[in-house]
Amino acid sequence: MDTVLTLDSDGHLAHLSDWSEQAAEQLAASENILLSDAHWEIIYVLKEFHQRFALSPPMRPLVRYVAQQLGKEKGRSIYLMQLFPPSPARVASKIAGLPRPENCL
Amino acid sequence: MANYCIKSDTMTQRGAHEFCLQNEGLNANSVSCQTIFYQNLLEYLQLASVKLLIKQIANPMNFALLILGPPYSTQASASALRFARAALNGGHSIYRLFFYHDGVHNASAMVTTPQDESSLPQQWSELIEQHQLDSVVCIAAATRRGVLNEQEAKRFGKTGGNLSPGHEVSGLGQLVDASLNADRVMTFG
Amino acid sequence: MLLHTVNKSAFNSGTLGDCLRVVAENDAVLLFENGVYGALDNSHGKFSHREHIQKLSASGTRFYILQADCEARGLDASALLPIFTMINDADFVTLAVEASAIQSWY
Amino acid sequence: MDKPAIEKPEDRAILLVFRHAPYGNALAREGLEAALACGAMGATTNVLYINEGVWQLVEPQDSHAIDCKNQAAMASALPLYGVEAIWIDEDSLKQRNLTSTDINAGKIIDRTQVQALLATSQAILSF
Repeated sequence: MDTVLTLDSDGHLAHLSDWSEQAAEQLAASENILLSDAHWEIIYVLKEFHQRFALSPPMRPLVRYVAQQLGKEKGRSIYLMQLFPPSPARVASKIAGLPRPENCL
Repeated sequence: MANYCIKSDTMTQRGAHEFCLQNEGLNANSVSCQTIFYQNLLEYLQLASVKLLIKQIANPMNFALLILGPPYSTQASASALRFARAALNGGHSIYRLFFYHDGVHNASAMVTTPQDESSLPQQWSELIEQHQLDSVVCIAAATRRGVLNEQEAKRFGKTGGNLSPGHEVSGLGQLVDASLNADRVMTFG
Repeated sequence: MLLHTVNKSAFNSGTLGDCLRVVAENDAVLLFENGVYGALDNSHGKFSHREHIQKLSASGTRFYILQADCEARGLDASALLPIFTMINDADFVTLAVEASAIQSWY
Repeated sequence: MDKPAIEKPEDRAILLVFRHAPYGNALAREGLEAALACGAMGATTNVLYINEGVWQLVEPQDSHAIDCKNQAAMASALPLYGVEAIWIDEDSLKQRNLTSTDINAGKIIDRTQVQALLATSQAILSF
């Protein structure tokens, strides 16, 4: 059974500490995404990015970082687009329980 | 006799010409508050049979101003305002005002001053209105400091927006764009 | 040519010194706001940048000071290093136009 | 967030000059965010750490207790955002008795190189 998550008006977690793998599945469902191993791999890379740089990455740095961590095949925007449509940086950070990338770009 | 400045489309035409019109039978409201394309302007003036005084500026520049200082706490905002006025009076254009860091407080409509002192946020709004300037307040910096437009206020569940007229809230991309496309970038911190 | 602007007083900030250290021969330096105190002729010791300014001036750097900020603070032109040219807001704009870029030291 | 790179004039570079220490005020943090935005949008970007700004690069930093984001950690993301040209003023390091082993990134340049960097930049954003 789904736990009730507190979300902000954009559907991101209001409290990042609420994140769990179960929460991620719920957040993914709200984006019509069923999480596969390929998704989880990216989600954990994103969490690591946030842990390491204290930032929620927009597309370009995300692609670069995925390429560094998981190899060039996966570090491509088309690959991320297939997993987290329509806007991988926004959708994936939501599911990974990162702050909403600031509207700065 | 009032002078009205009309700019060509500064967004697409670099080094835009500035025109000074002498106010002869010209409806001030119809020209002072909108940007008119160079071509359309000439056609319009022909139709209106207005005597046109064109002042060609030797070296017209498009300035971008990055304003980091809050109103009153430091002089930075007042200095930037004086610079902007002097640039416009000298026939130059302002590509964009970008309010960032504590500068976002210059866009707060809540700022209130005694009758014998001028309100910097109000003066900025008036300058923006008068010259139809592009003014951007960084959304991230402003949100952190409690300067929000109606839409953002609603989104974050706050009681109401407090953004002064004339400003737009947008991202740092607008600063990057201004840095790449304005002729000169000035920081006022 | 770069335009450097300095708006902090030399008496409580290293900003003017930081600026002068990297100013190049054909650059221009404008003191405004509290920066105008850095142009005083009679300052002494660690607060005085007179020698540095004179040396730079001799090699071609131009020095300006904003009139409105001097007047507001009661600084008379006679109290300032003669190297400084007093300018108004319109001249400030002209300097920015002439410069390839503007570095603001604050 | 996923906007394509903007159009830009050829050979136009943005220089961000970081002159303030981290944490004491938001200039360091917000300057860095501006640099990250420049990089993320594909602008040719240079970053110069000079004067008090060099403290931003000192490692290790642990800003947990003062409830701030780790400035050095954020700065280390610059290359991922496409900002590779990171310069540090040598004199500023010396004045503070810092050496290359105290800082986490960038290339140390002397006064003449700082002057050249300023002279060749068309847009300077000072933080």
